[in-house]
Amino acid sequence: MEAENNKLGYTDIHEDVVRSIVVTGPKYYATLATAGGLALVCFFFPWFYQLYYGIGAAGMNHPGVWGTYLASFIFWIGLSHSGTLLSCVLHLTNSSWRKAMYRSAEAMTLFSLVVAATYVFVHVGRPWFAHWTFPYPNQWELWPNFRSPLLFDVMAIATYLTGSTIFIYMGSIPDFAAVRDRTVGWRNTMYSLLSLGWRGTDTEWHRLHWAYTFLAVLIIPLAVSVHSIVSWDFAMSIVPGLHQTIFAPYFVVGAIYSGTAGIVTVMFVLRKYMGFEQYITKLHFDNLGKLLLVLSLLWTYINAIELFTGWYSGTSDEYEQLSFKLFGFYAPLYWEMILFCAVAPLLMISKRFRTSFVPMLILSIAINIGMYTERFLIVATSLPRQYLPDAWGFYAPSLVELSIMVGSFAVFTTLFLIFVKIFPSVSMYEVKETMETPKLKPAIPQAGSPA
Amino acid sequence: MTTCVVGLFHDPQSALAAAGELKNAGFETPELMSPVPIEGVEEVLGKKKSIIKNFTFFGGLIGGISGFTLASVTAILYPHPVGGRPIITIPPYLIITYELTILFGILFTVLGFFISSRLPAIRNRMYVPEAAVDKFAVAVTCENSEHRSRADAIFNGAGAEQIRDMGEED
Amino acid sequence: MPNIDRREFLKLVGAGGVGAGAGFMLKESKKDPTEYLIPYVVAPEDFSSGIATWYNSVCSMCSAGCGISVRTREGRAKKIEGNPSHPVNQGRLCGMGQAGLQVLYNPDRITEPLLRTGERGAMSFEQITWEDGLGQLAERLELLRAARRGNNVCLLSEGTNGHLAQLFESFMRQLGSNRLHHYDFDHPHTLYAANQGFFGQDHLPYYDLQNTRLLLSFGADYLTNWISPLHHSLGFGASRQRQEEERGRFVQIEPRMSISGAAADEWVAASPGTEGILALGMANHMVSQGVYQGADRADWSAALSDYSPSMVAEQTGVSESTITRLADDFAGTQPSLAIGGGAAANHSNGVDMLVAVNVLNYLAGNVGREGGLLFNPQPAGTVSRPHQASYRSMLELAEAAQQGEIDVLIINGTNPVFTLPAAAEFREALDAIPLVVSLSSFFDETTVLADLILPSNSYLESWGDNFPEAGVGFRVGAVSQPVVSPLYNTRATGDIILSLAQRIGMSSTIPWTSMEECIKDGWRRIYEQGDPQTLAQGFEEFWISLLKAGVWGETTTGTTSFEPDQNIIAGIGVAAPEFSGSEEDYPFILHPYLSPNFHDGRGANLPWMQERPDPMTSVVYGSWVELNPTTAEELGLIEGDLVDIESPHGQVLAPVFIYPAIMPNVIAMPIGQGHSEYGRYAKDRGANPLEILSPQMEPITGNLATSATRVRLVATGRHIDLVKTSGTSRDLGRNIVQTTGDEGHEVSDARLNSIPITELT
Amino acid sequence: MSLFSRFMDGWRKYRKPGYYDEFDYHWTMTVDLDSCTGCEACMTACQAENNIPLVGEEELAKGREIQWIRIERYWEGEYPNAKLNFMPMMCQHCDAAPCETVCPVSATYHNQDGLNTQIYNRCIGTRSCAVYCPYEVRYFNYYNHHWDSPLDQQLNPDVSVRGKGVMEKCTFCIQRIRDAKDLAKDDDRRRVRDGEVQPACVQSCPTKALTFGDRKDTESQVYQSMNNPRAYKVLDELNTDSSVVYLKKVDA
Repeated sequence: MEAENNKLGYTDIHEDVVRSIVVTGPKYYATLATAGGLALVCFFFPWFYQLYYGIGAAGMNHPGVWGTYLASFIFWIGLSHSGTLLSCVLHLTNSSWRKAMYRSAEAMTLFSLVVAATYVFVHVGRPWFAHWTFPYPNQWELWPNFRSPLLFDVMAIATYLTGSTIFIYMGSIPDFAAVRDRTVGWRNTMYSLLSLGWRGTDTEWHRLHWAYTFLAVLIIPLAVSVHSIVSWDFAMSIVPGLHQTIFAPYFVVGAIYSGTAGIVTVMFVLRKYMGFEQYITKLHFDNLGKLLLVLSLLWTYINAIELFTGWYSGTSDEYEQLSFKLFGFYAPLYWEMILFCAVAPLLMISKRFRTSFVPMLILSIAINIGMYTERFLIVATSLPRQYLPDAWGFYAPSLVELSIMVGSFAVFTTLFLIFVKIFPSVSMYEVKETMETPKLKPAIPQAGSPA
Repeated sequence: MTTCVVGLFHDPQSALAAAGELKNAGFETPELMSPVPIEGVEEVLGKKKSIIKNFTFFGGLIGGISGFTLASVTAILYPHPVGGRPIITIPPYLIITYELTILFGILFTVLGFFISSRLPAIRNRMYVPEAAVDKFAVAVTCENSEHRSRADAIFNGAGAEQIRDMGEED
Repeated sequence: MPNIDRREFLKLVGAGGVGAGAGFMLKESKKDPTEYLIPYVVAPEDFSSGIATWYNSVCSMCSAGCGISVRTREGRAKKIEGNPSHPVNQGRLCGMGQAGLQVLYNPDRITEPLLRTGERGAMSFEQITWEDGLGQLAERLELLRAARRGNNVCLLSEGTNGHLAQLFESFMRQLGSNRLHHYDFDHPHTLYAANQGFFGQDHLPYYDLQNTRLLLSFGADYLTNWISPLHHSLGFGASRQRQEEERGRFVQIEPRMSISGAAADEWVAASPGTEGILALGMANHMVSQGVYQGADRADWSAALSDYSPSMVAEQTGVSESTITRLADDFAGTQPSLAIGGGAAANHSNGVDMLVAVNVLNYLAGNVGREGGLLFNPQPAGTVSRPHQASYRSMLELAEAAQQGEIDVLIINGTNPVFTLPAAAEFREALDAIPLVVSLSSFFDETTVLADLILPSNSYLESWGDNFPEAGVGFRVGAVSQPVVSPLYNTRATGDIILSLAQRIGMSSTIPWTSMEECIKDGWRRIYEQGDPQTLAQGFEEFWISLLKAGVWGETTTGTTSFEPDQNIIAGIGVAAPEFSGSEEDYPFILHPYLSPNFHDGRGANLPWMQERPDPMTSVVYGSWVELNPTTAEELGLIEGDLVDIESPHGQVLAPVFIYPAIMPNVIAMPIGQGHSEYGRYAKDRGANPLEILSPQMEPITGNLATSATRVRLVATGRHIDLVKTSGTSRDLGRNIVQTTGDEGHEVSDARLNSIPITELT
Repeated sequence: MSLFSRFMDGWRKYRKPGYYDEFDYHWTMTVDLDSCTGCEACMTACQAENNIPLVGEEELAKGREIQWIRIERYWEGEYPNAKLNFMPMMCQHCDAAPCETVCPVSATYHNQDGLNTQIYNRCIGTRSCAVYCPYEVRYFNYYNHHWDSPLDQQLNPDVSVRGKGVMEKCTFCIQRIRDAKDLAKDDDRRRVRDGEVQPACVQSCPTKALTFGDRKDTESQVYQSMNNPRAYKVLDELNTDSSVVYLKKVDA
């Protein structure tokens, strides 16, 4: 990477980044409009419809009271992992290759969290009362039930959202400052406010470094806890197929897995369309590839454990649920998941694969499709197959659900598009750090210097 | 009359050198402004200590205490027997404690950062735009013209590309 | 200012945290324990409820005549429950009885008198006043009566007894008509005939399920629709929960497992129509084994000689060992009881079959003893049993109509167009009648063909009384009183007849101006026959207490002695059942059964009944045809496949349901769905098997042999998803419904008093 | 110091499992599977008493039935030895209810009568209680249900009508229990007599297969019948400590 970057000077980066913010072509607006429109049509309109008619608009029914909404919720939470988590880990182990990509990775975290949080409102039957889950003094003298795994969720996600927002913001204060001087009008005002009057003095740099480090230290355990807690929504029930101690690590690994895959996708897009070829390089894909490979192996292992738990239990409850998952109506989805998340990633053993962009893009998307399927199967194959066979049912998502699922991606894209125009989507100062500092030059005697 | 002089350098090393000389020459500790953190500032201008870690620690502490208090005390004041569990159930409440520990930790860290690095800046302060892009600036205050000329000399000696007079300092 | 002193900071934090905690605890510990007991959330059900008014009345959803007490609030009926003091149902009530509320509040009720304006069946009616409607009808009747053609008036009513029936009688007599028919699809003509023929009783005996120790039911679904289901259910429960001695045993003999079959301890599948032969086979065994020691033993063995178990076994498809075992049990377990009915009684040999059942009871000595079969006394009052129209008499009616012998047909409540097979051509008969008047309050298949509709009240809005035909071993009568004032501009059937009578000028013989008077008058007569202490209290008190209790009874039991004479014994014998359609073309025997939810179809307009899963199949909203798994496999059919059920007399379309407990050569269909009219909940839903029945009759009674039709199945290749509430109706070795070998001998593993919650955490 | 001891007392008290020293009443139902004929009179009674909505054919096809009490059917064996066992299934009012702990807003809790009560106007519809309930007796309102007029005139004024997005389930006819208590109070009785209060299903059962009463009253009918050697609890292995006891079917 040095090899590629040392042609460039500080100014070039500066120019590139500022350009990426200020200069917006029609292509951008076109994309933004499509994404925004799609979000409106596929996400918000169906949601409003559902708000009006009730959850019945979705496909949930008596035994299968949870559906794709929850699956998507977990998916987006999962996607949000690794963004910030990864960047924290890499920051602490100060591996310099992180620096070009972490900003957008964190942005991904942030926005997938936002989408996930929205899904909570989409999921519940009476979202207009969802604020009751927050602990605040009220006239009913009622407090939330702090024993409920769902409340853990609320707490964890609120914390995680705050944490990652602050983290990404802190990281980009110097860049705001840098961009501030190059912009005019409303942008200038905005950046002046965002940069809090940052000057880049040695003291500021020093404080920023420490604060940033502490945040990183705090956020890593947080991120791990968040997905463990999400998994407990399931694991704390006694539903066959959900009641498993392996779930917490299973979900965390799965989350980081899908998150990393997500980063690869985003990297590719940024590289291709935001013109950051020089900063996001083969090296990143190579390293991310290695990471993905390890995660996929982990994931496969835990998945196998899950199967064995059901199989060895020997109880009809677990066994029926398992056989429905493996050979029932949704079996194709299950095997598709295995193919995408356990088999296909093995390709990344070869460096040639890891360092070739398009295949990595395809694989990363495939992995996330697989991971979504996993979440869907967890809900759709366990709830309708519980203890009393007479009460068994079948769950299939409705059109509204599907379109909201599609729409959520549009929402995410929209948010991300707005982001790249506001945040410097590559961390300038850290990329500058990675380059060798300018060479010494003979001093030029000043004319008209006071005698 | 005290003025503030800024020397702009092309590279961190010379800027650092200039800063060191100024310090040795008896000027009050000069301020560096740079697009990137400069290695070895502390060797030249002396160690920096920050109190952020205290904020983080005590923030976490407060968070933990208030987390458990929130859960247990609200449960006690408005008892809601569920599932045959006790009113104060330790394991679940520990999770709340855990989350709030981290939340408060984060918030206090940010607070600490702002306080210790004097941000956000309220007053308008001396600033060199180039320093945000690719120049390394050294700022020093001079009581009088004598000081001033010495500062210029040091800057030129260190190879400043430009010496800028920021005028009266408040 | 920015540099906070660390000590300062630490103090702050400490104080903050600990202080908060301690403070709460302190406040907490000062509280009074009672403050904890109820959380500050109160479940909404907890608001204190108002005072309800209860009225005792009589259920008329089926002919059993259970006592009901209706809970009303602010003049609206809210819930129907059983009348605890009524001996028939003793405070219990079946689902259909409780759904009576939806007859009252049904959105599809006819709210005004209507006069037909367009074509018949075109549903074009104009609203008229009662004056107008009654006037027109009275005028017609007047003319006919004057012209001595009163016999051209026919009154076709649902099964009623009590004083309404009496009123009908005298009204028709005054008109000079003998065409008064009570028509109920499920009226047990054969049972009456059999008891008449064997016991010489024109009333049904009382079947003492409660005290019997072995019940042998030949096709009678006594728990859902045979005579008095509620009373039988009570008996069943009592016998099952008997503490002191051994619990009662129940054996069900029928080709398709009914609810009673599921509840029974043993289900024996005898091929359709041969139940009587099976009974005689058992009788033969009992006689030959010398169980029966009567003087006329020789006659018996002579009469039963053709029914040796081995022969019977090959006719019925029930193994010889089973036959002898059942016979021995039946003779050995005393008291035991054999009953017959349902599909078994609706064959061409229905009466003989039921006689055979009576023979069993007689031989085992169950006649006239507790736990067996007891004879009822004459029903109370002067109420004679009204003439019940069999299929044959309905045919005659239709014939007469075709001959133009009927000018006015008044239909009350019953729905022959739906319940008669298409082969009876009753619809066509109606076309031949100049004036068809319907007193129904719903647009059922018959009413839509009426020219004049005079909507009657629901039974919850009208006066009436009922003397349960099945009886409970002693005389019982019950008065039904209006529990709410009529919702709409409708009138009670009795009042309509009364006002007609007045207009025609029968006030001399029919003096009453309202049904209430009529009933009260009738009960005065019953009161006057009453025993001294009843008389002592005076009629008004008697009447008031009657209305309060809702039921009246006196413990005079019927005769107990019975001896059959020679020629009856000699005449005993059951012919093989006759089926219409050849076995080659029509391989399956159609077994239509009364749906527990809709009875004979009258319940199909009640949403509660439509939404209540069928007890055996859990299917809701719609009908189905039940196939044995092997049959379905042979035909390559799976659940939900639509098939045409073709008989020689038509075809209906229904989805397949795989039913584990039905004979391979039998297919069963529930009666009750398949309405072409009858309100939004019933219209165009499911199929009606009655349409395709062959007009086969039982020779003696002229009862329609509903189970004697052969059909074939033609797969249409189409498939629908049956709407049912059950997922998988097999417990996959999960031991959910646990069974125990014999009561009392197995100590349960369930922790009875359950762990005290203090042990959980 | 006294503060500390107070604190410790409070602590001990609130660390005690179950919180209640003991219930005022401990309402219990027993179901005699040997007497149950599956006639479903209980279902209609429940519908009438508790304003359970009519969901319509389409919704039923989607599996959105609402039946506070339902009859489960389990076939045994094949023709000709097929048997069908019925099992009434309603909320088991578990003393260690999984559904209670999971509700984030405490919309369901255990009241002092040992009842598992659902507070409709607190429910936000996460539906997690329905997931956690192993008996699957919690039903969700997917729509605002309506009654074709004038069917709505039948609605029981003592029971609230549930709107969309709310979970509902069997309450053991808590309104009847409340009435019985009020009556007892009016008669200056300390307690409700045995048999004085009966849920709609128990009241209507034609074979008297259901009995209901206070488990704490050792004279009560329900106490006798739950001490029947045939007694067992469905899914007892899940240790939900339910308040509905089933009596085994006799296979004679």
